[in-house]
Amino acid sequence: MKSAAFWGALAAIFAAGLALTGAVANEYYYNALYLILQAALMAIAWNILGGFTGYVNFGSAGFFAIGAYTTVALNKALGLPLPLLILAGGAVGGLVGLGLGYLTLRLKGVYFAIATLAMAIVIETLVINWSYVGGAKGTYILTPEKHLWFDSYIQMLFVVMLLLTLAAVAISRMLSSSRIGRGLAAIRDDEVAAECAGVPTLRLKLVSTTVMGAMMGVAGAPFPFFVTFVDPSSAFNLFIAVNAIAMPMIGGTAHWLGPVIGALLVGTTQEIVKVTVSSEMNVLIVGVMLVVFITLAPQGIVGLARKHLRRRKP
Amino acid sequence: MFSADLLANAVVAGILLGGFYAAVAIGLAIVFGQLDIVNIAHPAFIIVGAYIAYILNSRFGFDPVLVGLLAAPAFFFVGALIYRVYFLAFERTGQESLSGLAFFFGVMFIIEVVLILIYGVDYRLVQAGYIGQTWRIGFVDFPLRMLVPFAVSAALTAAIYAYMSHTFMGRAIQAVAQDRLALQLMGADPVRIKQWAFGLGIATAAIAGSLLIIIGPVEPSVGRLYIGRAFAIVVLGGMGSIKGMFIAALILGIVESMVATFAGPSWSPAVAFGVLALTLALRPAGLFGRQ
Amino acid sequence: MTHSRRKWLLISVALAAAAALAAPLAHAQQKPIKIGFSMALTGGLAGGGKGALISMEIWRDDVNKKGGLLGRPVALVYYDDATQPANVPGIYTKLLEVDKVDLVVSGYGTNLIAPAMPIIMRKKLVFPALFGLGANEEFKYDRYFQIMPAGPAPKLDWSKGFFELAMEQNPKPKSVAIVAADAEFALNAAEGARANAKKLKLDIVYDKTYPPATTDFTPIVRAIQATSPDIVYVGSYPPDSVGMVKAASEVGLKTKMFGGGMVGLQFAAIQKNLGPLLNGIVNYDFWVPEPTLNFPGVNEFLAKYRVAAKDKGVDPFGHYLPPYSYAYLEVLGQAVEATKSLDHSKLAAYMHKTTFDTVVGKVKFGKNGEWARTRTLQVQFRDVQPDNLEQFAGPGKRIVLYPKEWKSGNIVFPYKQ
Amino acid sequence: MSGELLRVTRLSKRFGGFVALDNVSLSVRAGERLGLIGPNGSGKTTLITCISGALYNDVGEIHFEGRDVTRLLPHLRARAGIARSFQIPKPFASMTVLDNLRVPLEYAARSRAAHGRVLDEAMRVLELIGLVHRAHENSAGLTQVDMRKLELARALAAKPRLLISDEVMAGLAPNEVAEVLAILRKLNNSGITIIMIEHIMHAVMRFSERVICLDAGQIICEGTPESIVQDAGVQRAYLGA
Repeated sequence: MKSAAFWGALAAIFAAGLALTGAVANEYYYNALYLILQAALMAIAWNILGGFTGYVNFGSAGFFAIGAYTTVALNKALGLPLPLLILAGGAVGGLVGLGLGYLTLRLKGVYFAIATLAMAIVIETLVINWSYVGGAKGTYILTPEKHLWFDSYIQMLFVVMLLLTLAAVAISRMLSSSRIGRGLAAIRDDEVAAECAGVPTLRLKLVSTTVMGAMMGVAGAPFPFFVTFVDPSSAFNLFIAVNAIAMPMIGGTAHWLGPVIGALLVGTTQEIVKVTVSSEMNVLIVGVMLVVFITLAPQGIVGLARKHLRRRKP
Repeated sequence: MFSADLLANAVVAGILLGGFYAAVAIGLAIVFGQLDIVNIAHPAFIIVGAYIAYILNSRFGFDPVLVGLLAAPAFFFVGALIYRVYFLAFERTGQESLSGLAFFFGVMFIIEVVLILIYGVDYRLVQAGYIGQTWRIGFVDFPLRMLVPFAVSAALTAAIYAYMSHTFMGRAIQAVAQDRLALQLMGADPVRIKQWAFGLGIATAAIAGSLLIIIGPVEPSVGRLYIGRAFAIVVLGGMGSIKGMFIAALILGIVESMVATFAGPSWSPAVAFGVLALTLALRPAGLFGRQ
Repeated sequence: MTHSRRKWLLISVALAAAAALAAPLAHAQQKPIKIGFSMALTGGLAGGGKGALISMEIWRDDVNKKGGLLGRPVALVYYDDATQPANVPGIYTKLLEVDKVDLVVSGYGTNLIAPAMPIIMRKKLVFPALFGLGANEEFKYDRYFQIMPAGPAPKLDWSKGFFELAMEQNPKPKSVAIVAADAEFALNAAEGARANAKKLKLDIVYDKTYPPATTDFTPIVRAIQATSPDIVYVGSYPPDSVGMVKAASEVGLKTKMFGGGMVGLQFAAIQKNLGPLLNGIVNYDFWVPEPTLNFPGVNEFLAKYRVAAKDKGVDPFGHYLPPYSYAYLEVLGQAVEATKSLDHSKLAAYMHKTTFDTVVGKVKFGKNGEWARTRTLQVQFRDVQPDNLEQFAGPGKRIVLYPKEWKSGNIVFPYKQ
Repeated sequence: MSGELLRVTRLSKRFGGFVALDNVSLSVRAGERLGLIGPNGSGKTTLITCISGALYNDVGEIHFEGRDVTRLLPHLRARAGIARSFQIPKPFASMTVLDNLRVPLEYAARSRAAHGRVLDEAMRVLELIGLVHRAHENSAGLTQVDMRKLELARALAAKPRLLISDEVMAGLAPNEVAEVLAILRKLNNSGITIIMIEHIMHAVMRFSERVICLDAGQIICEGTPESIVQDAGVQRAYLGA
């Protein structure tokens, strides 16, 4: 995609989102869209480490929860406004991502994946034992009365999330098509060969974990205002981690567009299944889609599309 | 608060618990430790084993351990079948690391949800004569509810250990992991061996499941609680070493039991995983041996 | 954008289908009164949630047989919240904005009630709630009505009976151990127990929490035993309740009173499995088939429930939660009939001042929406036989000790294994 | 340009109980063509892996252009001018052949490459190696022979001063061997020092000015190709006589 077209498309989508808030008052749609966008943001973040760099993170829910609980803590302590809370969530998530990078990037492949799982459990245990943010009991967050010029708070949250997701898309695209992106891909393909080609692997991996952590923290930061009640079991929900892995896998991990497509497809399906069939089916569908896609189309939808395009070309 | 009898009991309880953990982890020690297949769905298979024990126990009054042993061959074939799919889709094309992980993640969720759709989320239990009895030696308690799983697990571990070191297939499985050349010299087909080993790993899940439901109530998603522990044990135990795995399981059990007794149980998962994270960070090479 | 339009179309088709499924009894000509709610039909609380839904459907059918409310049929519109708090806000906005329900009630459990509150409060709706422990403490919403008879100070009242009973015994207990799961309800129960113990000047010799992922409880019970407490108060969820009871028997816990806030001991399947291990345990409950709690209508309801619950994988007898899930709709229905309106302020005013007659007896709400007086029962398991489910259908196995006016027997003290 | 480029002093490396390298010392002149031979498992690959930095030696020092690089991270060694190819090809499998070369050009050779002309430079290297016609193909789909050529090309794209080629000629047809030898000789003429590990004896002997033979982690002899062939130790190591 040409640069101008890309930025134009982002602007158009944002404008459409704004227009939507003017045209439709029904709050339900913003709820559903918010959840889809949140999943997309998580998927994009996961893909920066998982897809571009080749390190599987099972602890996505931990980073998401870091964002959410940063909001809870700072909202309670200082009552900061939402934009600052999002920044703070991103900063804390990024720092933990950096720490994770240092702590575990000596570990390759599956050891890393298991360490992320362990990390999420440790963070969850800490939050459970931290009574200031409600501990295991959870805590309430009352949505503020003010919501700018929007009709409702959820509309504003939707627009905020849209903006954040578009920013993540832009960052992800910039990363993937740049020199850094090629360095990350080299690490994913063969780390030893990458080093010998002069790629500073540790530094790039730290960039990758930090950006991932920051994005996930950002994704989690507005969450308390969305649910109004946060407890560890919802913030550290394994389903968040599953979605963050499944969506890029289904969409295609190698391309920046993959997680976005995956998130839109799976997220929309989920929202529809949730209200029409049942939540169990919802999980089952994600599981089945994930298994079917990675067995039969390991490059995901983007990979299928590329193959199709290539075949049509003479 | 601190006393000799408390300490002795904490250690014994930890050993019994650790013995059970070994049953949970042994399948992974084979599949993950020796074949490098990250079967994150292993605990989900254990839950399936627990449900089979529950069904046959509540319907016909069969002993859960017996059910576990009877179900093991069926699990073996299912495991072999899953390995076929895994091989054709991932290993053959060299995509096992990322896609394979996600594959088993998906399998885990499918198993869980299918169980929920059939049996709901209620906790299921089994009944057996020994559940509820306790042997007391001096001031040390041996609840049979924990002792039976420990004994079965120890026997299972010993059997697998003997199998691995004394049979042709067992040695071939170890060769798959460590020494391709030796494998070629033995004239064995690595895919067939891996399929066999994977089946074996899944077969242990049937037994581990029956032990799980002896110890406590089971519902479809409790398997997740064991993912971290099981992998931690395999990694701590030195990847694929059956002996190391058993010792690591005992250590984890004792740590959890000691923390629960003397410090407060809410810290035991963090301590256990802290130990894992620290080990991984400080001396990965020393623990994983081969690379 | 055509893409999003198509998506919207899909959503609206889905919505229409959902509405059609949810309201099978709606008469074509008459516009039904729609009651909307989220319910835990999957996930951790599904066992209770499904039982609640069965009870609510029984109420709907009962009402519709009598001609509905205000001459209109009643329809239930509900969605599965999967026991995930994050799903709840979306469900209630959808109920109000898309399904345009007339009335709302809560889902089952504190964590699934609280996330609905801000939306409900913004729209100023009457909100009958099902089994939330102190869910209104932060919000202080004056149209919240909790059917669970925890009492005006829910966290304290939860264990008040347990401690009062203990203090009446001879010799008077001096020390208490409190142990609770690291999760919402259990921690609240433990908090209340702590306050009660302090008030009674009991020495708290053990006060710890354990993670929900605990496999073996014997080390915990042994650590408790090492402090030799006179009474042991436990706040736990079903799997840990089972583990705790078994461990107590295996370790040979020596204490005079054991139990308090153990969730799970109210359910028939677990009762059957634990059998005689339960004997002597004193635990909270809300309804048991003792003669003192034989309210008008409750047996008819339970008979219907037993039929409807068959092979649904829910509790076969329907004690504990189901009568209350029937009752919270009864309260709402009676208020609608009495005020002849769906005006929420009128309904709220009526519900505040009225004493309702329901299958769970007389219900009177206090200022904060909780029951004006607590009816958290303390029941003691007695004479339980091994491996027998039917024994729990009738009286004599769970003796009501507290509150006094519902008492059906005397405590056996001290507790012995 | 005839000073010392690389000096390895008393290098040792163990894996557990196995001694892979035992007190190895050697020196390479700038512009030299050095052949490294020895039976399987004699420590050749371990030695060059230590030189390129993916493994750290336990004992000993490595100097490159007079600078101590013993503890230098591998990517910094690549930037300093040490490049290697891998015995078992390790292409960046998700990339095209051309992008494979962009990685070293954009990282290892960054300070030396003219900015903005990365693609031109990559094409020039491909031309030299004879892979231009594959430039836009996916590297995972290459034949074994082309993959070996890609290994060499990627090492070249790092614009090294020292090029270590690890069995790039294995499996090549005789005319292709000659082709690769010609390329290496041309590179050497342009000033690049080359260490060649090879099993194809006649190729090593024809190419190298000097040959070092390793056995069981030790240098057993060193000299001109002619003298090496005569050496009893070498014959014993190779023929087991």
